[in-house]
Amino acid sequence: MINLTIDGKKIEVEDGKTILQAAAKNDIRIPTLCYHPVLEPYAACRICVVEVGLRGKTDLLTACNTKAQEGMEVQTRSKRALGARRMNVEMLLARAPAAEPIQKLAKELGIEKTRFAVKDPNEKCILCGLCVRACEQIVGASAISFVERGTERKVTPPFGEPSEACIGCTACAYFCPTGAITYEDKYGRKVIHEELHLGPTTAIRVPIRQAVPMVPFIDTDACIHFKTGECKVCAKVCDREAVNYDAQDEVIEVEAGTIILASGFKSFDAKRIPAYGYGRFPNVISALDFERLVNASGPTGGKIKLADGSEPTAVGIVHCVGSRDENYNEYCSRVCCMYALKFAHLIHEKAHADVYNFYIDLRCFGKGYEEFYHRLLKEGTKFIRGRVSDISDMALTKHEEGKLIIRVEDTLLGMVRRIPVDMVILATGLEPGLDQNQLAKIFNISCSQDTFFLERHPKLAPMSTFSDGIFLAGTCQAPRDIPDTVAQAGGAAAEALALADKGTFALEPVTAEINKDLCSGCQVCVGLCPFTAIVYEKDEGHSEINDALCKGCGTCVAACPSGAAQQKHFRDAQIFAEIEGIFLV
Amino acid sequence: MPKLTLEELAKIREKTKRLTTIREGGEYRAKVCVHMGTCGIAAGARSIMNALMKELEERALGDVLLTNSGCAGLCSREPMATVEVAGQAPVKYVDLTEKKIKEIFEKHVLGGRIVTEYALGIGSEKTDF
Amino acid sequence: MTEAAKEKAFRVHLMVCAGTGCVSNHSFEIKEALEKEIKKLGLDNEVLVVTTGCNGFCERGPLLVVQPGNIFYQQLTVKDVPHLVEEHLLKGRPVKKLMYTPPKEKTPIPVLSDIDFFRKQVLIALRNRGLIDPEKIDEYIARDGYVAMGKALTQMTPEKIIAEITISGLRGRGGAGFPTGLKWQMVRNAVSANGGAKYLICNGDEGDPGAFMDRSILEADPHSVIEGMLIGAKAVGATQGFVYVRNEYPLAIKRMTIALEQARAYGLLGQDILGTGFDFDIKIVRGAGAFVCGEETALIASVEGRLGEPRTRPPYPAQSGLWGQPTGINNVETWANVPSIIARGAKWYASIGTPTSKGTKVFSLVGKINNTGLVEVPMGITLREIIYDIGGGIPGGKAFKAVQTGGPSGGCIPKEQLDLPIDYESLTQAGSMMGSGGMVVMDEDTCMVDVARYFLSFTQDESCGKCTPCREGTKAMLDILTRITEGKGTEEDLSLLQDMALAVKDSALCGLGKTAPNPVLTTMRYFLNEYETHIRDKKCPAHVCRQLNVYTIDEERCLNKGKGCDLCRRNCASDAIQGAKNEAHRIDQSKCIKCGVCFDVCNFGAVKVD
Amino acid sequence: MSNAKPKVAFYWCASCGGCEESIVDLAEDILKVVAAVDIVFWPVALDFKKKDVEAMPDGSIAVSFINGAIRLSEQEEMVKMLRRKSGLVVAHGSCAHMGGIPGLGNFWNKETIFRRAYHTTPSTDNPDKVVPLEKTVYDGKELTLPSFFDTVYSLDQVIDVDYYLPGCAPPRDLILNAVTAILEGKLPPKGSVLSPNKSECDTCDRNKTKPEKLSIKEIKRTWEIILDPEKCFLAQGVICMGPATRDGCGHRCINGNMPCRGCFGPTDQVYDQGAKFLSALASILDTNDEKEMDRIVQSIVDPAGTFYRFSLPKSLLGRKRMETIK
Amino acid sequence: MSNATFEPRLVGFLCNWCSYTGADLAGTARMTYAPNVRIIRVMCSGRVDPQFVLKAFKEGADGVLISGCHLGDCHYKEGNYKALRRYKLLSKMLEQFGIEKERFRLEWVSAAEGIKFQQVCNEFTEQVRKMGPLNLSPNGGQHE
Repeated sequence: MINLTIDGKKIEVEDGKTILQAAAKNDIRIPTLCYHPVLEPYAACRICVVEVGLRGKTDLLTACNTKAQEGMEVQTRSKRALGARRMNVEMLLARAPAAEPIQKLAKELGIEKTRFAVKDPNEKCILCGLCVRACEQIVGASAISFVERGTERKVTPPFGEPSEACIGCTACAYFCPTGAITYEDKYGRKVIHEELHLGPTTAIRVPIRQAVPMVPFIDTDACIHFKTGECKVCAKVCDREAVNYDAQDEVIEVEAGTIILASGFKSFDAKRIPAYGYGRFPNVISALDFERLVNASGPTGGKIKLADGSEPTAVGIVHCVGSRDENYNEYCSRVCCMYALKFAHLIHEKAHADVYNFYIDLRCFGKGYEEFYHRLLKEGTKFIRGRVSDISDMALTKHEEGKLIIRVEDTLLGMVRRIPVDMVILATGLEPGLDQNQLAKIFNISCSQDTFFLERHPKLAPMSTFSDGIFLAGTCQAPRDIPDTVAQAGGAAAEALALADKGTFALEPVTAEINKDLCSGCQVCVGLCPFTAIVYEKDEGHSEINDALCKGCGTCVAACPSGAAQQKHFRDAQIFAEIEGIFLV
Repeated sequence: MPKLTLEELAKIREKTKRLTTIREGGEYRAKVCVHMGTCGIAAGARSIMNALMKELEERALGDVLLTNSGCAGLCSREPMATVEVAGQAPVKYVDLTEKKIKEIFEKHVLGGRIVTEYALGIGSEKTDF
Repeated sequence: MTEAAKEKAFRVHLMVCAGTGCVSNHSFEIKEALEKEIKKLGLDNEVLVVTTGCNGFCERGPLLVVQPGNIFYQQLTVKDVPHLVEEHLLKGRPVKKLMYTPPKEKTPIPVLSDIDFFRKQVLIALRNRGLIDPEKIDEYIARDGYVAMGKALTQMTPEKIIAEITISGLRGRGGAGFPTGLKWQMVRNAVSANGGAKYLICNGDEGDPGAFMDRSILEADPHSVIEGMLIGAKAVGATQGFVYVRNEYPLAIKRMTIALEQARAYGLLGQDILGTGFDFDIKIVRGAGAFVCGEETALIASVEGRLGEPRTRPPYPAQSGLWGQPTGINNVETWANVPSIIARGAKWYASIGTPTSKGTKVFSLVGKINNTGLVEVPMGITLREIIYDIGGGIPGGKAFKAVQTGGPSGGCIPKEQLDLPIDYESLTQAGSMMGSGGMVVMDEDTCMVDVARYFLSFTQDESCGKCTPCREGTKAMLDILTRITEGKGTEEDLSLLQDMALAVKDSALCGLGKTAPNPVLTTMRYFLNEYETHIRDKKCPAHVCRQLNVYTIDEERCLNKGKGCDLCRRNCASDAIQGAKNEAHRIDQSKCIKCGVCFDVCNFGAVKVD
Repeated sequence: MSNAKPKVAFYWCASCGGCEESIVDLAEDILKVVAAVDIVFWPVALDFKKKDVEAMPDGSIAVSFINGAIRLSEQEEMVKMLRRKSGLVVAHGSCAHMGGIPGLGNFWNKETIFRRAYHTTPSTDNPDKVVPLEKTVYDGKELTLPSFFDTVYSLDQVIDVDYYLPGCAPPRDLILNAVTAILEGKLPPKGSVLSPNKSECDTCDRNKTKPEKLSIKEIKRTWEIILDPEKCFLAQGVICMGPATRDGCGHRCINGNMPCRGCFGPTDQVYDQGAKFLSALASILDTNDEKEMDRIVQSIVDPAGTFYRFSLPKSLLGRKRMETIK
Repeated sequence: MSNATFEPRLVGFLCNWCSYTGADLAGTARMTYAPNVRIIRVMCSGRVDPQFVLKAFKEGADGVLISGCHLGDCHYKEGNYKALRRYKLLSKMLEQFGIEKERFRLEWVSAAEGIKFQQVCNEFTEQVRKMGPLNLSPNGGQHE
């Protein structure tokens, strides 16, 4: 421990601590600008200068990086220290008059106005270098640096061009105390709807507001530490030392007798239909985007807003986006008509806007659905029958200006119409999940041609698969809405329970067997078995099949050169008889 | 090139020193000045100079200074040369031939004995600088 | 020159100065002309042309010294060569008209050592100047080169070497004057991180305007630096050295590169040097010419490939320098002194100089002085001796006003202090500093405010911009000084300037910033009246600050002497002069832009400035 | 009591005579046989005529050992006669058993065989293009030759066979066992092959040298490599029919460092020796890459001839499709 | 016999998981296809013993089809690879017996490929129809 005095106060600190740390611990405030606790001290702003007496010599030293030493007498507000500090702040005020921290500090030090020439009244950068150091020390990217000398000094990426080294983490802007660093998204504008997809968020967060358990996690794809090995700011600031970078995804093995697959669907990517302008026009949004927009815990607090923040006066809803279209998916996604009607209702209710629905057929099947459609008709939703050809912002008339124009053939009127709206919602269809084929392989089941899982029988066993004990529920099998999904899931659960209740299920009866009296132990079969069910009994000189492991493919039987192996129910003799039988007729 | 040892370094030093010592204005055993005015050259001072150069080279001497000067004023007795052994008065030799200068070099410059039969006199004229 | 010539003896050596000063005065052309002429006259067996490093007397370049005889020729032209060769080399008649004649004297001085400029110097760091061809290691060896290294490597322990350097009293010649022995001891004691290497750096980032000591040494005697570093390496236990040279010194880089190659070829660098098992090698690092990189932490950052900006010390480079390893960093001149100390002993060295500052110091003597050039003088010599005896006084019979030492960060010393003996302490007391050895002499025509402005504009331009006081402060001070020189200064400016200078000096991060206000502070200390005149009377006593000048025409003189020659009117850029031939001219002050052209062109002294 | 001795006949059809030799090879044991039975017909060794046999009452011969395949009408006639006269008929050797080497003639027909044998072989000098005719008038008399079938048959494809003695030729102990069993009346069910119903690997010394997973990357022919005298041939990449061939031969080939060619025929459970071996061989080829498969398959020369060396007439397809023979 | 009226007899060995299901799909989807293929279900194309193929030809088949899961999709991991290897060697051998390659076919048909099954059946039937009957061994089989 080290003993020193700061402003006359006797203080004891651990060896290796700086004067600034010693002072802070004792509630003595020393102003700083270029200092940040998670970064290496830089000692450039010279605001934290204090007068230090040691062994009969006094000197002006920066508190941020001067280590406390035994017997130091530190004065944070001596005339000399204050004089230099004041002068430096005054000079910084001339350099960056628009920087709030400087204005505040100047006020504190009694500086009303700088006596020095102001070059740019809007300048905010105080050249503290926090951004540069954050980029180097925290991010490890070193994508920005100081260039030029003296008063020409500034922070920029190499050659002032967007840098490939920049990983776009915006840590620089985060560290900037004056807001001097700005960054732009790709289009150079702030777009509310763009944020719907991901939104600017932090790498460490609670997944969603309704998450259970309500604990934060580190998004390793976004976390700087996992990109560069640097940063670790969260660990530095967490007093509970709860941050664990070593936590790994765990593979948990669960033994199960039955499995219900409910792996869900993927929403159709509306960008695949370029004519609808999704991704190009900020006010063309997908159904999921709209769901997030109207969600009370969403970015607008549930208000329906356009990209610029204003409310729409006319909204178009395009049905069958990616469904019932031989270019994309031929099937009907079953749910879009009804959710599109729900959207229309919500828009009426929340935004009082005109709503146009563009449909091919309205499929309001089942209980209560048709009634809901009638209710919307009464609410004034406009229904236009016809497939939308394109959405553009090219106005032909005055009242189309600034609008999105939906071009559609109204098949009831028999004419092409142009409908100007403020917002377009694309009722995107349901598609099989991305890893559907891989899952099928894992579970030894099949996919139908459209890649939804194939049920054992469309009518007799709609939730069973060809693998015993594996059942299907929901949209992984076919597009269906919530009531249907719940019903199917109930069925699947019942089937699974029935099987579980029974406790056993019959093994594959078609296993292969080896007649040991006939087997010479040639071992041709041993290597062929994909389930390692065949073992060569060396001492006995023949091979044997483990009935529990055998799945009954019969490959070994076909290969057995002496006919010692046979498959139950598929014996050679049986098949021979079958072949003969075929030709009897 | 092989790596040097201390001894080899000393050898290089000695050899090069011999070749460059004349730059230093340091100590010389002797100074030989061949008078090379137009008259001297016409009378064959060049060959005297060459002979001296050869002597220096053959004997690998570094501490004998060989210079020239303009006309010594005694054009009829050219070629002429002045030999000044360190610490002694200069001696002027006249009517030189290659053979003579070789003898002078050996006896006077190296041996310190003035070759009186070729010598004109001892001492130098005063100059204005 | 052929290989054979290397082995051959010549009766005459022509030492042609090939320092940067003389090279830019075409000394290489002189050399070629000499060789051509010698060949023409058939003297190529007798006469050897040698190119040497800087002779020091740069004012008079291009220079030629004829050996033996030490005959000094100066300000040669190619046209002079045939005559010179025929007269001096063929006929033995030195050519008087090409010799140096001191100002105010009539007779030329033929022998170099008789010239005052050379006579009063004591050469240690520059011991080989003009005597060897820097591109030939053998010539360095002939001058007892690498003897000291041999001694250090074979007969001395590191402790003994450090003790020797400590006793010699050698202090850093880069300016701060830190005791070299102490620094080496720190490096030796420091434990290298992760068992890494220790490093040595030769700081050749000479940035002071008008200073060229380091350049001269690197050009004239690179091996002395290499040998010094080798001795240092043995002392501190370093295995790798770096010579940091600014890229604006191409000749120094070239000579150093050649020297390193030759030393390596002789096994004087590399592995197992002289068979002692000692390893050391040196690399050249070229700097981009940032003044701040002369600051050791900034230099190290630059060597590491980072932005050349300083950091706070401690830790000192001796503890944590290049790549975090203990690093001994010394100036070129310091290194060049080391071999002599080891060869001739600490006591000999300590016998030169003053009690606190031992040995010699090289200064580049520039400004309003007759003998511009590079001089090496013993510590304790007075300014007067340097300026008047060696420098030959002020040209044009003007009065001496001040001398600025220590480069742009140094201070101005007035004539009252001419008898100040030069050492680290006395210069600091006088408000200036030793610095790396710049010495700018100023005469009565110098405006001290302008001088302060000039030096500040330099430091302001060279400030790296890292710390606030240096970056913003130098600019703000420069603004104020500029204001004063334009006649817009106020009384408040003076106190503001004073406050700022102190604040910057007090709170800047590195030496550059801490010393940047020195010119301001010393000129204010010694020449406050000039400031006041600028502010109160709006006058520049030296008429340097043009904006304060008032140009008038003595009409009588104009008409009588010049018969209204009209030259001024024709040259006036702003049509401010009225008059015609045979008429007296007049200046319309409202139109005058104070460019001074009329003053310059008037052949009759009719234009007056006030 | 010579009358009490059972009567035995030997006959040969399309064969090389090796099976006859196998009888002689019984050496001194043949004396026991001769002592125990009356040999009533043996064209190779004893001078009995066809009419002698014809004269015997039906069923009077206890057992007929018939070797060779059926290629000619005469052979058909003779074996049919012996069938009538004999209580038991034993197919002696591979040719009678499965068609044997002559059975490879089923890849051709009479026409192509005659063309080859009488016209195109290099050693043939037949400028008049003469071929054997079934009927020829010479010197006013009609001469006949037996007719030559397009297809070669195994014995049991022509007459009912009671037992099979496999092998080319059947080994001595198998013959002795068979004779003993007949004499002692300890006969297995009719139709049995008188050798163990397991494949050869069962008793092969090399079986234990098989690697854990038997697989072949490269097919080698015997002359292409130096054969390891200890190691399983398949493990060396050499085609050995052993796994698909029944045991009992005593590994005569294998002991001579040559792989099994399959003369003993398949086990009882197998319908088609060649197909079964083909299946086994293809299964253990060590690649899932189609191109590599093609390459290895390409390197198997004459699979049909290799896999059906002794069993073509008795195989499922029996012969090459007639209409494709040119 | 004119080929137009010749109805080839084809035997198809179909794996239980993919091709048989695919065929079933074709059926439940009411796809019409040539009725010439008589189907024998096996658990896996790896179960198809070359003996079966020969037997089928022997019994009078004009063509034989083996069909299984796509490579890599085998319900039993790699039974179809073994089928492929056997197919390649067997079709080479069948040629020695005078049975053309075109009469012996291996196709991968997944459970979802009812349409493909339909196409394969139709194509194969047409192909064999063009080739005419096999007439395996008139006078070449059992001795009359």
